[in-house]
Amino acid sequence: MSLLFDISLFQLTLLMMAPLIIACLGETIIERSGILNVGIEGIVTLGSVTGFLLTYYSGSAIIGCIVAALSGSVLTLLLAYFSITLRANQIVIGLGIFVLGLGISPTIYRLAVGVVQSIPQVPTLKEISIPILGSIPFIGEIFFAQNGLVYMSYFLVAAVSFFLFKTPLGLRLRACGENPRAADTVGIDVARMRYGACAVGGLFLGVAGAYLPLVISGSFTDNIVNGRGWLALMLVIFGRWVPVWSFVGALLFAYVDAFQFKVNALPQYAKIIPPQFLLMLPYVFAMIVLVQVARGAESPRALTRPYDREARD
Amino acid sequence: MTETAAARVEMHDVSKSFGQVRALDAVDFEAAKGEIHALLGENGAGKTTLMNILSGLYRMDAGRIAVDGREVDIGSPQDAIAVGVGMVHQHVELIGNFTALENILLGREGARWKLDVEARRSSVEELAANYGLSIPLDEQVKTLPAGIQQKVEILKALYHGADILILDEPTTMLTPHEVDGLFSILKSFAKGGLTVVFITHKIQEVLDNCDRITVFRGGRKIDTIPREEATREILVRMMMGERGMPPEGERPTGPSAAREGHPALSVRGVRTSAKRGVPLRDVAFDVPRGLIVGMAGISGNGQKELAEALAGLIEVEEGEVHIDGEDVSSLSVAGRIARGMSLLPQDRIEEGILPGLSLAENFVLGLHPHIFRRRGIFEREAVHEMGRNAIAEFNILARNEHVPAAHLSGGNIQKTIVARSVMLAHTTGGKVMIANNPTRGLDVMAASFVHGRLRELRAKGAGVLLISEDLDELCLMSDRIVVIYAGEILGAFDGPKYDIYRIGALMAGQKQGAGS
Amino acid sequence: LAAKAHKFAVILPGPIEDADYNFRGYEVAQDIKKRFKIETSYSERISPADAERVAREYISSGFTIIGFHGGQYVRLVQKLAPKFPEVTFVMESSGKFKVPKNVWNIHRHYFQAFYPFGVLAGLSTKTNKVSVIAGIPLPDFKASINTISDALKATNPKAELTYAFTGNQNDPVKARQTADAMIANGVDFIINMVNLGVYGVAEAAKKAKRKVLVTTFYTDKTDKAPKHFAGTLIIDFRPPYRQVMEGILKGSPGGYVAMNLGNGFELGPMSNVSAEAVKRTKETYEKVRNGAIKPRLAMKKVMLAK
Amino acid sequence: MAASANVSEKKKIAIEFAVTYAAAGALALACGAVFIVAFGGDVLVALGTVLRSSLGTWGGFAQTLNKFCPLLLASLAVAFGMRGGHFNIGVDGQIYAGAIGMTGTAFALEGMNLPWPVFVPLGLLGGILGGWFWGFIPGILRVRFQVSEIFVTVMLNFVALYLVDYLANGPWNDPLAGEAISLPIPDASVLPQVMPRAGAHAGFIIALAAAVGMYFFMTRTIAGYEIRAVGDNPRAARFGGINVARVTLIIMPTCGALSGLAGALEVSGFHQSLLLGISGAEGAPNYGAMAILIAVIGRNNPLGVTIAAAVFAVLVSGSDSLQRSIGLPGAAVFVFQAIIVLTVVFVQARREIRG
Ligand SMILES: Nc1ncnc2c1ncn2[C@@H]1O[C@H](COP(=O)(O)OP(=O)(O)OP(=O)(O)O)[C@@H](O)[C@H]1O
Ligand SMILES: Nc1ncnc2c1ncn2[C@@H]1O[C@H](COP(=O)(O)OP(=O)(O)OP(=O)(O)O)[C@@H](O)[C@H]1O
Ligand SMILES: [Mg+2]
Ligand SMILES: [Mg+2]
Repeated sequence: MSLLFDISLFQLTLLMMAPLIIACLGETIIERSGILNVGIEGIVTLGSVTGFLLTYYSGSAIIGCIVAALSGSVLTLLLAYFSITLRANQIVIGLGIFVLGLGISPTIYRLAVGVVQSIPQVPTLKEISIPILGSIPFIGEIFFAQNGLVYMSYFLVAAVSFFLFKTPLGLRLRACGENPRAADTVGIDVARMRYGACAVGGLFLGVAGAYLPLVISGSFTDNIVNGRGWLALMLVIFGRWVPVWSFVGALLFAYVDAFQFKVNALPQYAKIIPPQFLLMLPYVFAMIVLVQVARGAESPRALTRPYDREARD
Repeated sequence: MTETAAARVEMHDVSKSFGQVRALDAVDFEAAKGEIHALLGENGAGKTTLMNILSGLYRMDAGRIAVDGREVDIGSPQDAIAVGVGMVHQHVELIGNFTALENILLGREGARWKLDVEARRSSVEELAANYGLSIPLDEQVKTLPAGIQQKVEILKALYHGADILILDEPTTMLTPHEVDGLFSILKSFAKGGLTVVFITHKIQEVLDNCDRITVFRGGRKIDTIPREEATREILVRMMMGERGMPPEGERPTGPSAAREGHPALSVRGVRTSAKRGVPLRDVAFDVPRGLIVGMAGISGNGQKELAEALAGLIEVEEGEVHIDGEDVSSLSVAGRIARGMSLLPQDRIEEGILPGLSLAENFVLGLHPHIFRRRGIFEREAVHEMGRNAIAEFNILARNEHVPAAHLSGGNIQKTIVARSVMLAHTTGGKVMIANNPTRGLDVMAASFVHGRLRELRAKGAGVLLISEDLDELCLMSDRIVVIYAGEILGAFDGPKYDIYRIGALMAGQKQGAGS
Repeated sequence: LAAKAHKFAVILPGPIEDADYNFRGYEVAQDIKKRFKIETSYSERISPADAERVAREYISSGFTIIGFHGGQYVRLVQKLAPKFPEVTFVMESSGKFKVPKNVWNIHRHYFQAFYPFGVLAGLSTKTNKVSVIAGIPLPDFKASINTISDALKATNPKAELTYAFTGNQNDPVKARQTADAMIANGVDFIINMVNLGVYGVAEAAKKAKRKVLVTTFYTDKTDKAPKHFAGTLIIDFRPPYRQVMEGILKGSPGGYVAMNLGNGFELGPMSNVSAEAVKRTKETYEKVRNGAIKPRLAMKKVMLAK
Repeated sequence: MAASANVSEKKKIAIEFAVTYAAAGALALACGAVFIVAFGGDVLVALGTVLRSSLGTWGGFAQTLNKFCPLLLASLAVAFGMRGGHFNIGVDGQIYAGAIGMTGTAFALEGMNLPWPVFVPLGLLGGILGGWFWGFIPGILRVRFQVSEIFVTVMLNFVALYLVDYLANGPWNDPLAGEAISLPIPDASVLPQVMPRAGAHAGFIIALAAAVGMYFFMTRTIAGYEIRAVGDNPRAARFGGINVARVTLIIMPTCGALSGLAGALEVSGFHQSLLLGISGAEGAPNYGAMAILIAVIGRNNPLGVTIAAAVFAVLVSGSDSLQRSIGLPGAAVFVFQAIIVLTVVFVQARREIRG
């Protein structure tokens, strides 16, 4: 039992869940407006380099996060310009942005830092124990003794859910993703909504990127995102475009991942199971869960379809 | 209504082209306060385009628009809403997975930060009650039948405070009873000082309800006349020009014309699951060879499910379907097609066409296992030739057989799927044709052409099941009419003469009027 | 110096700003340029799928010595060398074997070099739980884990060795997750075989409630976690490459260089451990270097000392 | 009459196409030039080396052909899927599965002394089957459980990667390399070279044959028609009597088989062993991503895809020479590639909006 339930396992789960869910929420906002952003991996990478460098130079993680958010937003707006104004194929553009982000991030780092024998480093964010809540045994240690960005991710799940389902603006945003012409005919400016969604969603992607150096490693390295952007994209599907379900998905995935690493580090299992099969576990598990729970999940109907008022579709 | 009445909306010299197609050519249009104004014209005449310009969806290439005498620049639906224009579109523009209430509130939610659907419910309900539009407000729109969806659209326009209300063919999905209801609503609007612009292909509706009529042909305005000066003949001549009236088809003869032998289609105690939509309950009837059997019913009473169950698209839980005496219940769609069944789907866009494939390739869908000489080979030349012939024969307005089907107008898409199912019937021996609302949205000429083709199939000995919500059409075409209500056959009537009121009563579910 | 004007190029799998493995390869190019006064070049981020093309490009632009920084190119070198007899190829491998005439084989003895860390760990662990973190289960890492376990058992029989593979040499996030899991299992000394993943390991050590020590390799990273780094295995590719260059200049188109303790592998500074531990580790290093201790070579499988 | 109208229309479309891409190419070059100047490089030197290193020497040309082979097959796999309404993001995983299939077959048959004309096709078949299976999984999950193939294919990419990691480091490892690389496959399972000195293997011929085959399959067979119909509007296809589930179970596995062939050819023709990094380096855009770009730019049409793949092969194999010619950092090369893709899309989209 202690293999499956122990405090450090759950703490690690939350630690790893946070960047996934933050990116996933950003992508959810963008996709709910009808834009598919497959450039997420590149955008998150850009966020992690700008977030790291600005934290390093300014000494303030808050400034780092803000700049990371802005840079994520800017790159997502480039995607928005191509997908909304130029009505280009969103998948091509997304992949173009992916390649751009993948290339530009290490280039920025190289220009800023150069080729050195010792790389720059920042102190990682401190855990903040929340008064009272943090002292609840077990639960408190798991949920309320984390770094600030983890708390922010809880808050963002609630905030994005509320925004999407309980505000007029959220209703309009979803309308744009389902049937932009219907939204247009009641006077909603579809392009503006979509640009807005990209701008805001991009902020999330940037912060998710900054999380990795600022919380996990204290430094930027080339391969720091390593597919986690794609995972966030998958979690959007997994959660059927509903933040709470994505949150559950992110928790599950991070839990299985943490569990897998734990087993990986135990000698009695290392002999029996090759590590690669343990490493596969979270992905296989996600597929099995999806088969069980998310059958026939429907994407926003207008996803990937550019809106042209005068065109017939 | 006289020319001197205050013009609420004026459009002058409006032109609009789509690529090569000149949809509107220096058109004038004018509607007064307090009138119901009908727009009439063939498919593709430009009616929808003009109204889309007025409602801000399309930008005109040239022209002027004035509302209440003041010139306005309508660049977006928002601008149109600002001057009071609201439009119910030809193809419903609703959000399928929102509830009806959310759809109605969208864009005018009445709050800035916190969405409170409940707070607005009463005002929507009140509005609905005022105009006799009963709608299940909490259902997801995509689960509602088309007729109800259209009502949601109307209520939405009303809720958004339109005082120039444009309705683009709103009655295609409504039952006669509902049409009457709609017009009484519209009349009360007009009395209250609103302007109603109304597009339709049904001349009788125009004559019964409108104050003035504007007729379009080929992107030009022909004339505007007051109702008193209009007759059916005059209007048709204005629409058709020198081409004259559509031919009057032969009338049905009644069941006596049925041919010998097994019925073409025999439906025996069919039941379907509620998971598949409206459940069918012990549906049983025959379509004899050489007859057209009409199926009357208000949309959403199981017609769609029945057609799909017969075609093998949804599972039959109990009961049997026989084609020409053979039990086909366990066969696939393709298997039934091979045995002579041909289905004309009800939703031309979702179920009918392959939008990105060429017109020619659209004609062979369903026929493709049967028409090629070499096994497995798709003979393109043969397909193209078939396409060219079909375009000519069925009078389809398209540049050539290579254009993607999506580029066709709605009416021409309808002709395309009619053409396909007729060709299919000819290819496979044509035992049964299931035609689900085959003339929806077609102009008089095109509709009469489709009717002709159905009669031709009958003459060749096929059994035709004609599903329609248009009772006039059914009476005109059917040798026998069966009535479906809530997934059940409530009665059958033999033609050629029908008692519309008894049929209407059954359609509304009142069993006491059951027929022969 | 040279009769013939040589040009040297090295092909690197990753980015040179990593301050780690690829940086070490980049250094080789800089060093040869300075020391032998010949033109040098490097290409970074060259995947195995692109290496052949890049090598051919160098050859056609007149480069006479092509180095391949990584064992993944071994077969490529053997395939290319016979086709270009006028060019010298330098490869880094894990064995001594027959190669074409114009190939220099730098045989890296990782398994020897890691042996002293077993001693350091055995003398420094308080919980008697020591772990190795590696990314991909490369044969060299398996062999090194084996020698570490021998050294550990010999030094501190009570200490237990565990190990884990994170799946990626350069992913600090996975490394952090693994290290966190190990620390939760009671480990307080981690021997690190991930490259850039090390930053994740160091952060895990910093966050641990107990004192956790970590080692690094390739470059000295002590300043990144001064309270947590116990020692560094400096791996410098310049000495073996210098040997190769000298050999070439002496006229041998091919040859063999053993890269081992004292030649490329070096024990870096140690910190946060007892003076006794430092002393014993240094002694062990000397013994391995001069052959008094011969660590066993077992690359196929991890077989920990009983 | 109509037929001749069609011919002239096709000509018009071809001209339009050519003009668009010429304009796009020009703009892309201009943007690329600005970028190069920003890094202090000489534009002419840079472009000269890009072309010379990809096309200007026999060795470069051969390597461009070698790159063209997997790019074309992978793009065909994506295009085939998109034609059938399936979005295959799993090309990388399928390439790996194909590489595993090839390598495994080669090792399994090693002792049998097969001559190469037998051995190579058997090996490639093994690869095709490996890829086929990797495509079958998302296909069957979509048919049986309506699970998004996008999701499943991405997950399977990770799984395949770890599988290669396992095999290349474990049972098949080449101990001399000390890396994640297998022992070499037997000589008789190595694909013949067409330009032995320059180093081009025969894979590109097979890839071109696959493109031609796909063209005929899609346009001249009933199965191809059914796939296009399902891809265009599955509901209407069902109404037309097409068995959509069966067609779906053809589509994804075929995508997999094409990618698998790419992986098999990479092993048999190029690497002669199984290794990590077959589908691109860590932190670099891999074949999967490039294949999607190529498929969409080539409009999922085998001819268009072939042209686009050729252009990409030149671009990819030429552009990393910018490191050497003007000292661009390795990562900046991706920026250069991205700029070119984005400018092409920009010009294309601008023309379509106006047109
Ligand atoms: N979005 C569009 N894109 C291209 N062409 C269009 C578009 N909308 C309309 N047209 C063109 O405008 C012409 C008029 O179409 P419109 O929809 O106004 O006809 P309509 O009078 O409403 O016909 P119907 O009675 O069938 O509804 C069409 O023949 C078509 O050529
Ligand atoms: N996206 C498009 N691209 C090019 N041409 C189009 C497009 N959409 C419509 N058209 C043209 O518009 C014409 C018909 O438009 P529209 O759909 O309004 O016709 P319609 O007859 O009004 O249909 P309906 O009977 O449904 O009212 C066709 O002739 C077609 O060529
Ligand atoms: Mg219309
Ligand atoms: Mg129309």
